Order: sequence, then C-alpha cells, then structure tokens
Amino acid sequence: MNDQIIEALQAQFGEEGVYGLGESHGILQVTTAVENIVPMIHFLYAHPVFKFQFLTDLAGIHFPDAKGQELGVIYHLHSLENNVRLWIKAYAPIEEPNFPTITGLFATANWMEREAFDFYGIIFEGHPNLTRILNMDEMDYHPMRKEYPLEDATRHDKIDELFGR
Amino acid sequence: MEVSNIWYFLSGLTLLSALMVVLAKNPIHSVLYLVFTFFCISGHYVLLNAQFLMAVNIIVYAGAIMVLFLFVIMMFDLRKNQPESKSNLTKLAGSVVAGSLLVVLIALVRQNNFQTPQADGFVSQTGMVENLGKVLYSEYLLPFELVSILFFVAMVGAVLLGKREAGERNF
Amino acid sequence: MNLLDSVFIAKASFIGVIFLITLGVAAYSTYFERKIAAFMQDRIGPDRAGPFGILQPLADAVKMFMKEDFIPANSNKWLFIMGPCLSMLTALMTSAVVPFGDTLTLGGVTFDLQGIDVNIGILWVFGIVSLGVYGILIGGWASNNKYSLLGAIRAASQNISYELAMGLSIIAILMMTGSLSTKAIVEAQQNGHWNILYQPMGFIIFLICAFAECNRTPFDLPECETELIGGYHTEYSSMKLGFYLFAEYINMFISGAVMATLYFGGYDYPGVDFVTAQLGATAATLIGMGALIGKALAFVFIFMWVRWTLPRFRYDQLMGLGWSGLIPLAMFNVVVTGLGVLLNQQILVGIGGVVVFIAGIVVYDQLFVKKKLA
Amino acid sequence: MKLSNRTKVVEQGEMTLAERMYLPAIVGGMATTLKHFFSKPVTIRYPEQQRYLGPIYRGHHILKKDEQGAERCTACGLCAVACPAEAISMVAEERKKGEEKLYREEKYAKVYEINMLRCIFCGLCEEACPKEAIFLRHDQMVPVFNSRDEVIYGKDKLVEKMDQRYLREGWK
Amino acid sequence: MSNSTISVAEAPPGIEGAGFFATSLDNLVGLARANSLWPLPFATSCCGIEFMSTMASHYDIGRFGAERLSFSARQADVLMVMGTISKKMAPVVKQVYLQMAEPRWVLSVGACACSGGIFDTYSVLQGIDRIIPVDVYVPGCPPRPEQILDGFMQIQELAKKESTRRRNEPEYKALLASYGIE
Amino acid sequence: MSEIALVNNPNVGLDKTQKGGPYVNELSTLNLGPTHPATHGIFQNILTMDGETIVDAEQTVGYIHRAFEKIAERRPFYQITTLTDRMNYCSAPINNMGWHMTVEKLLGIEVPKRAQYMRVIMMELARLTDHIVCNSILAVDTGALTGFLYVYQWREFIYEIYEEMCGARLTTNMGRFGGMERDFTPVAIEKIQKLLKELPAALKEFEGMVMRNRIFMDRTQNVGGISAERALNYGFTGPNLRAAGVDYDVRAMNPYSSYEDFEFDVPVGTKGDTYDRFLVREEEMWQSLRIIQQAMDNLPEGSYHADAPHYYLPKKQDVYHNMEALIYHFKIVMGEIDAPVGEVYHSVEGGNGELGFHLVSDGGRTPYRLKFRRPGFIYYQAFPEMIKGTTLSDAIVTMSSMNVIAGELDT
Repeated sequence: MNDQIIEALQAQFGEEGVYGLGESHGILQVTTAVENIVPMIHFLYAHPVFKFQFLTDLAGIHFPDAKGQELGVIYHLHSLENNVRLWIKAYAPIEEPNFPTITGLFATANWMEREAFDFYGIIFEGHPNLTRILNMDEMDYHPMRKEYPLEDATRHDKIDELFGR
Repeated sequence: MEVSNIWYFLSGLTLLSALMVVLAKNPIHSVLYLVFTFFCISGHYVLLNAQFLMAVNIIVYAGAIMVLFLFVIMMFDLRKNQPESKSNLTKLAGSVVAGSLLVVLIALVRQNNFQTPQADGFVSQTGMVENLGKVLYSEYLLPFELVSILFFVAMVGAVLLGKREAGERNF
Repeated sequence: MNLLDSVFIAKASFIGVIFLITLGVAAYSTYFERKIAAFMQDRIGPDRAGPFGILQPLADAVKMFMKEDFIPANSNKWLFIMGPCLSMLTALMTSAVVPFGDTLTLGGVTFDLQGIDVNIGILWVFGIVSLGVYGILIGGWASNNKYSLLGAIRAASQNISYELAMGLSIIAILMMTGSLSTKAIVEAQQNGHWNILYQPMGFIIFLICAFAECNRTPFDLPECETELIGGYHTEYSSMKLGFYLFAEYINMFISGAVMATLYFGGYDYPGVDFVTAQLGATAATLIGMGALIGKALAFVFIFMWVRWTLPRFRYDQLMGLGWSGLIPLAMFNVVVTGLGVLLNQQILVGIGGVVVFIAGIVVYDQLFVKKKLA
Repeated sequence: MKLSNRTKVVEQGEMTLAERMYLPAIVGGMATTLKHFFSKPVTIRYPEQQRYLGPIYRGHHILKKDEQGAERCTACGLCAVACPAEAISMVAEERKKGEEKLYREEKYAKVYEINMLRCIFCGLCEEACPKEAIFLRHDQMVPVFNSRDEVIYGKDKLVEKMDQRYLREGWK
Repeated sequence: MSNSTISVAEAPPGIEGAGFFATSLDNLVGLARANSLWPLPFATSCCGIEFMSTMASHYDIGRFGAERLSFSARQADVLMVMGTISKKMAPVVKQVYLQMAEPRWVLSVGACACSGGIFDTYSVLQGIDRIIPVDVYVPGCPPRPEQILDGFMQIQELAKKESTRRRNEPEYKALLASYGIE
Repeated sequence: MSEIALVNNPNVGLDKTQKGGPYVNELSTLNLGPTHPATHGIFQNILTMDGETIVDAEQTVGYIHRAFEKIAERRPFYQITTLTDRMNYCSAPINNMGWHMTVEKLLGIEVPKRAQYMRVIMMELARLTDHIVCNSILAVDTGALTGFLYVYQWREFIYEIYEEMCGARLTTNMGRFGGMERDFTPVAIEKIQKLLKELPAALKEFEGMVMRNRIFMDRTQNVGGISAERALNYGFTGPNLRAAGVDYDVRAMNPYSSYEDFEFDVPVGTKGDTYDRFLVREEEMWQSLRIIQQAMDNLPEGSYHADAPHYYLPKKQDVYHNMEALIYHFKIVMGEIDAPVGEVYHSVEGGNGELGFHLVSDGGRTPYRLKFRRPGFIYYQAFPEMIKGTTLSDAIVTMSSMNVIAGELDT
C-alpha cells in the first residue's frame, strides 16, 4: 500500500514535491512543502482507493538547529478502510511560521491547530478562531519551543545543584 | 375587636396595596403588591362569611394567575432592560383614558341607588358552597354554561397560539 | 368569657403541640433521610454526632445558626429575606385543617384535634399549596443569579401544572364524600372504608402530584444539584437556607398527613372499637393520632425511598407527564367515580375503572403504536 | 462502517407497554434499593477499622538500617535522580573512622530530606535504590499537615528506629 | 449496627448534673460545626476520583455528617481543593473561596494542590497556599481515602477548638490581608 | 463567536428589524462551569440560551493544563510513566501500558507472552473501572445516585487488585519497559477470579436500575446524538464513535499485546445518542469480562518480563552482588539507556478511544518530542454541535456520557 501511495503522490505532485520518504513500523512518512499540504490532504481524502478520511493527530514540532525549517507540523492521517496510517510533514521558518488550515476538511483540526499555535506559535491561515487553547490568553510566549524553560520560577524547596539538574 | 374596625383596616390595606401596584417601579414588586391586594379582598370575603369565594380567590388569582404573571415577568426580566421612558403623548393619552373612566364610574354610582344590607335579614349561609352550587346550577345555569364554553374556546385559542412549529420545544 | 378562654387555651396548646411535632419530624426527617440513603447505598450514614448520630440535626441547626448570614450584592434584600420565610409559613399553615384525631377530653377540657374545622378544608390545603411556590419564586428571583432564577421558574411552572391534576384527583373524593371539610372526609372513611379502596387511581395521581409539589425526586428539577447547582437556594446560606430545607421536609410530612387523611382513613385504624372498649375513648383517640402520624411518616419513607431510587425527569418530559398524562387520567377518574356514585357500587366501579383503563391502553397499544412501529 | 468482523450491534429496543408506563423499572429499582436497605453495609469505619493495604502498598518512606543498626544509604543519589517530582535532596559525606557502626558504606547521607507534599508515591526511588535503603512502607501512611513548615521530612523522621523495625511480608 | 468500637463525638466538658448541663457556647458551637461540615469539592483531577471513593460506600464520608455536598459556595463550610490548580484556574479558586460564608476552612488534598507535585511547570500554581490560606494539607498523589478522612478529621479538630470570635480577631484579618483578601 | 459577542455586549443592540432569525429577543447567557458540579470542576461552557433551550455554546478548556508534553521533553523515559498515570486517571494502567509499548517499539524489545497476557488483564480491568465510572456518573447526572454506589464498590475491588500488583490505587505506575515489575501473586489471582464471578451480578443490578427505566431512557434517547459522518470528521474514537455505528477499535484493527488471541465483540450503536453511548460502554464491560476470563484461563507460563538487561532493571540481589547488574542498574536509573534515533507511533484502545503516543527520539535520555493523542481532547470539541437545540439538562447528560476526563483533555 505504502508504495502505491508514494507513486500516486509523486504522480500528482512531482518527484520534487514529495521528499523525506521514510517508514517507521509500517507507517509511511512524507515531507512536502507548506503550499502542498492542503492539495495533498485533499487528494488523499478524495482518492477512491486510499480514502484518508480520518485525521488522527496533528502535532507541532520545533527544531531550533534546522535553519529556515525550525517549526514543523506533522499531520497524522489514517485510512480506516485500508487501515493504513500516513505522516505528512511540512516545515516553515520560525520568523514566518505560516501554515494553511485544514479545518475546512476536518472539523477536528480546529483544536489541534489551536493547540499547535498555543504551544509553538504556528499560525494557521484561515483558521476560524486561532486563539490560545490550553494556556492563559495573557501568556506572551509559546512554551513548547525549545528555548523556554519548563520550571515555574516560584519553587523554592529543591536544591538545583543536585546531580546535574 | 369590632367587625367594622377590621373592615376599615382591611379596606385601608387594600387601597394602599392597590395603589402600590400602580406606583411601584419594579414590575415584580407590583405583582407582589397585587397578590397582597387579593389577600385583602379574600379577607373581605371572609368578613362576608363567603369562605368558598375566599378560597377560590386565593387558589385561582393568588395561587395560579399571579404566579404565571410573576413567571412571565421574570422570564422577560432576564436581560434587565431599563424601562423606556414614556413620551408625553402616551402620558396624556393615559390620563385622558383614566379620567374618562373615573367620570363614567362616578356617574354610575350617582345614578344607581344601592340597597343597604339589612342586618336582621342577612342569611349567613348565602356564601357557602352548597348555596352557591344550587344557585349556579339552577337560576344561573345558562350563563354558567355559556361562560364555560367561552373559557373553553379561549383555552383552545391559547393552545393554538402558543403552539409553535412542529419539532420545536414549547417551553 | 371563661369558656372562651378555655377553648382558646385548648386550641393554642393543640396548635403548639402540632407545631412542635411538625418541626421535630422535619428536623429528624433530615437525619432519617441521611440514614435511609446510607442504608440503601450500603453505607452507614452519620454516626459520630451522638450515639448513632442522632444529634446530627442539632449539629446542623447550630452550625447554620452560627454561620455568616450572607445577602448577595445586587440582590433585592427584602425579597431575599422574604423568600424562605414565605416558604416556611406556607409549609406550616397547611397543617391547620388536617384532622389529627377525634375530640379529646382531658381534665374536663375538650380538645378538638384539628386546627380549624372549616367547611372548605380541602380547598384551604389546596390554596396554601398553590401559594407555596411564592417562597421559591421570590427567593430564586431575588438572588440575582441565573441558576436560582431557572430553578424558580421551573418550580413555578411545575407547581401550577401539577396542581391541576391534583385538584382533579381530589374532586373524585369530594364527589364521594359530598363535603369539602377534611373532618367530614375522614369521618366518612371510618371503620375501614378507606378511600384507597375506592380511589386507587386517584391516589396514584395524588401521590405523583405530591412528589411534584414537594419538589422531590423524580421531580426535583427546581433544585437539582447536577444541573442548577442548588437551584433556587444557590445563593442562600446560614439559617435562610435552613428554612428552605426545613420547609421541604415539613411539606413532605404534611403532604403525607393529607394523603393519609384523604385516602387512608385519617386517624382511623383497625380495631378502634376494641381499643375504645378496653382502654377508653381518650386512649383510642391518642392512638388514632399516633396512627395518623405513623401513616404520614410511612409516606415520608416512601418519599425518601423513591428519591434514592429513581432518576429525575427532564423539564419537558415532566410537563408532558403532567399535562398529557395525569390530567386526562384524572378526568377519566372523575368520570368513573361519577359512574360509581350513580350506580352506588363504588368499589366495583373503582376497580373496574382501573381495569378498563389498562385494557384501553393495551388495545390502543396493539392497534396504533405497534402499527406505527411496524 | 464495518471495519472488523467482530461487530456486535447493541439495539436500543423499543419500550414495551409496561416499560412505557414506568412500572417495571420503578418496581424493580425500588426492590433493589430495599434489598440493599436490609443488607449489611460494606463501610470500613476508618479511624477505628483499618483497611488492608496490600503487601506492597506505597506509603510512608523509610530509610532502612541493616541488622547491625547501620544505615544502608550510601548517598549515591539515584533516588533523587529517579524522582519525577524532584522531592528528594541529600548531602553526602564521607564516613569517618569509628562510624562503621552507624553507616554501612563509606559514604553516607548527612542530610536526607523528602518533601512530603511534593512526593507522588510512585515508588521509583525504591526501585532505583541499589542498596535497598529507601522503602515505601506498606503499613503506614503519611500523616496530614497543618502548616507548610512541617512537610520536609529529614533523617530524624525517615530513618528506621531499631525498636520498631519495618519488615515486609515476602521480603526479597 | 451497634458497634462498640465506634468513638462517638465526645460531649464537651461541662458540669453535668440532674437536668443541668453547662458548657461554654464556644465548645458547643465548635462541636456542632465539627459534626456538620459540608464540603465543597473543588475536584479537578485524580484526587477528585479518590474523593468519590471517600464518598462511596467503602469509606462513607457521611459518617462525619458531611455527605451533603454543597456545590454552591455560600452553603459550604470546607473547601476541599483536590487536584492540580493551574494558573488559569487560580482566580476561580480564589473566587470560590471569597464567595464562601464564614466560618470556612480549606483542605488541600493531594500533592498538586498542596505544592504542585510533579508539575513544576510554567502553567501550574505551586500550591494553593499562594492564593488562599490553607488549614490542612493532605499529602499523596492521590492520597488514599483514609488520608482524605484524616485531613477531614483534622479540620474537625480545628473547628472544635476554634473560638466563635476568631473570625473577627485582628490575627485572622491579618492572615486574610496577607492574601489580599479584605 | 461573533453572534455571542453581540448578545453579551450591552452596547451592541440586536438588529431589531431582523425577524424570525435565530436570535429572537429573550436570549440569555449562562455560564456553565468551571465550578459547576456537572462539569467536574474543569470545563467552562458559556451557553447562549433561549429559555432552557441552548442556542449556542462556547467552550473554554485548559483549566488544568499541566504541560505534560513539555515535562516529557525533560524527563527520562521511565519517569514519563508517572505522567501517563495522570492523563486518563480513570484508567491509568492502559496509559502506562500504552507508553511502555511505545518505548518497546522504539527499543525493539520483544515482550514474552505471559507479560502480554498480564498486560491485557490489567488493561481490561482498567477499562472496567473507566466505564463503571462513566456510566454510573451518567446515572448520577440524571439523578440516580444509588446505582453509582453499588457499582463503585466493585471499582474499589479492582483497586485492591491494582494494589496487589503495584501498590497504588489510582495512579498506578504499573509495569516497566519489557514487561511487568512483578508476577501475579496468588492473592491477585484469587481476587481477579472473585471479580469475574461476582461483578456480573452487580452489573446486572445496576443495569436493572437504569437501563430499561423509562425516565432514564427518555433522558438519554435522541439526546446529544452525532452522526457517524460527523463523528469521523470530528476525530471521534472509542465508545463514542462506536455508538455512532463505526466499529473502529484499535484492539481489533491493530492488535497489540496479543489481543488477536482473544474472542471479543466490538459493540456498535445505531444512533450515536447518549443512550447508545451508555449501551456501548455497558456492553464493553461485558466484553472486558470475557477477555479477562480468557486471559486468566490461558495465562501462559514463563517469565513476566523480557530478557533485556539493558532496559529492564535487574533484581536487587544481583545489583548488590553482580558488577554488570550494578552498571545496568545505574544506567537505567540515570536514564542513559541507548535509545535509537527514530520516530514511532503506538496507539492503544484507551477508555475513551485511541490513545496514541507519537514519540520522536534523537537518541538522548529524554524524548525529543512526545505528542499524546488524547481522545478526550479531540472529541470534546464536538460538544457545542451536539448540544445545540437541546436543553440544559440534555447538555449535562451529554457531557457525562462523552466521558471527558480533564486530565486527558488538558494534559
């Protein structure tokens, strides 16, 4: 199945539009450009055989060292009828983390995209209500980015020098 | 205590609370004063030895109708709108209507001679349930039935009006 | 004047006794409610305040008295205070016409074991019950809280709706007795001719309506915790809340007493004559009073039993049950009772009515509902 | 949609006539509650009766001593590393001459503190300890606190008393 | 039912005699309050489930006269904060505390509510005692129902000992003021 | 959003010329939560109501956001188990096992059959606890408290089994990478057998109290329904999706931990309403009992953990006497196991649906990125759509039948 998917995608979007192919425990992963995301997901959704009509997950990710491709989004699609999963990844620079929204296709993407925005500051253009979801509205940074610390500054009762922490 | 004193006291209360119905700013207060007015009137019924009327007055007016009034006002009051100030024209029209009503009432009272009740001819059982029933079902049978039909029609009309489109909840 | 005084004192002392009994029963109802709930749920319930926890109501009362009295800002202060008072007042007033027993002669003074024997007794009950909703309505509105208001509005419409069916079910009794006086109704039932035998359907309607009028599960929509937090008493604290809770238990007890009066022969109990012959009239009367209170308490138990068993209705379902279930049923009951009075065969017709009703339902079910499903 | 061949449809089922009249559920339900009304309560009256806590329940921490009364802890710090709540802190010190009776290893914890409010009783410290020094005892729970000052337990409260040794059934 | 091992709440020390029983009002009120503490369960996470266990048949918090949960803050006596309180939630907790009528106690159940527990993160409040005064802390994550009952009994002890005047005293006012509550 | 803002804002009047629109005059807003009893203290819904009918709803979540994913990036793999405990705390063992299986997938550890069966038993017990709470709380929210307390006694009993296995009741922290940390004790086996024997009676009793009770059926039938199509579009999984008629069950579709060895049915509903969700959960409890019975009957002999000294903590005696074991012990506890670089996804059928772990590893001692796919977070966003046009009571019943667990939702 995975080979067919790759073939079909390459036929549709060209060899250069689909790269970073890989497979992990049976799950195919492809990387594409930001502008290809929506057409690709649409294509897979409407495809008569693949029928990727279930969005399992949408995760943001941050690679501070990859210049120009710091922020990524992983779309995890699932074709229930074929029981095949697929990861589609796309990356954008941190200065301009603009991704297209897929809320038009999947209602469930609404909160997932809000979560990615909340954590990573990824901006989904066209999202109906792109506001913070889990954190307070007053928060002025995106906490899941690697540069921000985890700890609350108000904790006093631990000795930090212990064992490399 | 003299009965007449009770009567004066009750009448005074009735008038006072009736006035408050009109004067109170808050519609909820108005309704509550109205309920109180009904209680005073029920007191008058008791003085007249018409216990049945008193009970029915409380059940129907105080217990049911005014509860519905209160209910409706509370529902509409949800948004706490400020009452719009009335224009001068409405005020004028209101006073004209009220004034003419007053004139008509006074004319009526002046035209008619009311019988003064005779203490020795007073039948204490007049207001009792049995007598009421007998009178209603013999002498006033036709009006009684007509009124019931009228109520029935009104009820059907209310149901028809109140019923919304099918599929909607009627709360 | 001397006579008047003694009558007055007798009356006053009787009213005082009834008042105390009502309050005591209501207070201990809270304890028994907790205990009964606990036993039904395989728990133990309060057992720390005094032996078996019997001081629990006292602890609650003292705590409530000593709690900060709180009147929310933006609320209507006078109405806020008036709400629970009205509730308490109307709850206590109903007991005036319930005949707790026959006349009792003690030390030369005759006690009439009834607050007032008016010829409109049952209408009095009815009138007071219909006023009972004002306490809730006013309190809920004055709290200036949406949940309270929703509770109040639910209470109002629920009470009005179920009053109708309740009134219709009483009419059947009135037709049989021919009097509005509660005393007369009880006296007509002496020697085992309890109305429950003649009016099984009427009793069931009355029981359901009593549940609704007392705002008890499955009709406790005005205060249901999972939906409206506390309903109309969400904003109340300290003793004002206590009044509301108290009024509920008083209502339960009194409606139990009214049901016993109307359908279970009031202070009648099997073997009155035997007891009178053996122990004298005074003892018989006192036992009768005990019998009535016992019956009322049995109803209180049923109230609690049902509460801890059944889920509650939704708002529109409750209205549907009241308007399109109970009212037609009560009307049918009136017709059947009329037939019974005409034929002078009341037990037969009463039971026949139930049979006809069930048969009618079955036939309807077979003819129409099954067809619709198929 | 049929995805697996294990489907079993649960039917809502129409109500029968009796069910539409509320009868069986009310009668049955009330019978059930009445049955329980007369059955024995299952309640454990806690302060007087103690519930069985299981053989490996993760309760109060204890720093074990060995049979000779020497502390087992060697202040290796694995427990502190393993602690997800970062509730353990310690200061290690070299054992001096003449302290062999007190400490089993050459290094020992001079200060060993557990913040009881931070601790989540996950048992990772017990698993991490290579010296079988720290345990979560199965027969005792941490008491409640009245103020924030009491919550950090030092060695005085953690180290096992020799007259009340903690033994666990099926000791490994 | 009768079980001799049950310790019934002790009668307050007083002078007992035939028809004569004197005790100070404080003790009586304290005893009444202690046996009629209505909790407001502010349950946000795991500890809330353990609170359900505490309420359920096996532990039965009703034995202490506390089975009537008051979800309305006005009617509650004990605020039981169970579960993580995030910084987003903190104003709500404080609001609920402010709405409660005096006398009020706060029982902080579980590591998260007491100190943040394992969630030493940017979004979690490191202990609710940073925003409201806490009377009793119950450790554990989540604590066993036994420990919750321990905490509850500790609150009962506090209620018994508390003077009826305490809530008007300057010390108490100062405590509230330190939390910014007038 | 914009309409609600209009209603809430006193300065912006409604367009009075617009007749018969959805926003007729008497709209009011009601704030449901976060301290409302039915929202279990964590969710906020701002309802726009017309009388008691809900016109619109807007949700706020995140009231117990605890930054799980951020913590996971700073903690060694084995400490993350304690985080998963606190996700769906009604069924913590499923989360634990799911996480362990994810890491095992990354590390390539093969778990022996006995450990897999033990995991299945613990996971199904967890599913029982989850569904017991959900269904009985649904009954409580309709007003019937007593049935809840009857079945809750059995939940307590399952806690006792957990205690035998791991020493805690709720946040179990059960198992390790490569298997379980200890074998079934005789007491545990005895208790599981007792549960299998006696839970059915209690479940029947509970079902007898509510299942065919017209009041309950009226409250739940045709309430809060969602079609299969919308449910899939909203990413529903688990009982909520199955109630809508789609038999997607991870256990059946992608069997893990030897689920393929067991006979069980996947119950599906027909309408997707609250009553269907109740029935599906009820039936799943019976299926869970069936699975546990089979697993107990066929429990294989053998080791309860994998033979993987690099990843599985050695026995305490060995640590003390064996140098190699001591080194492994230190490495494992310090988190310095040799995790390969890679990316894995593993999902298990949690109490509420597909619970997924998307783990990106850069070979360090902590995950580089760990994304939890929490079913509760994903399907709770359909709540406004499901309650639109129903009443307040329906909204509450719908919410409890969806079984939204805040810990899972907000992480």
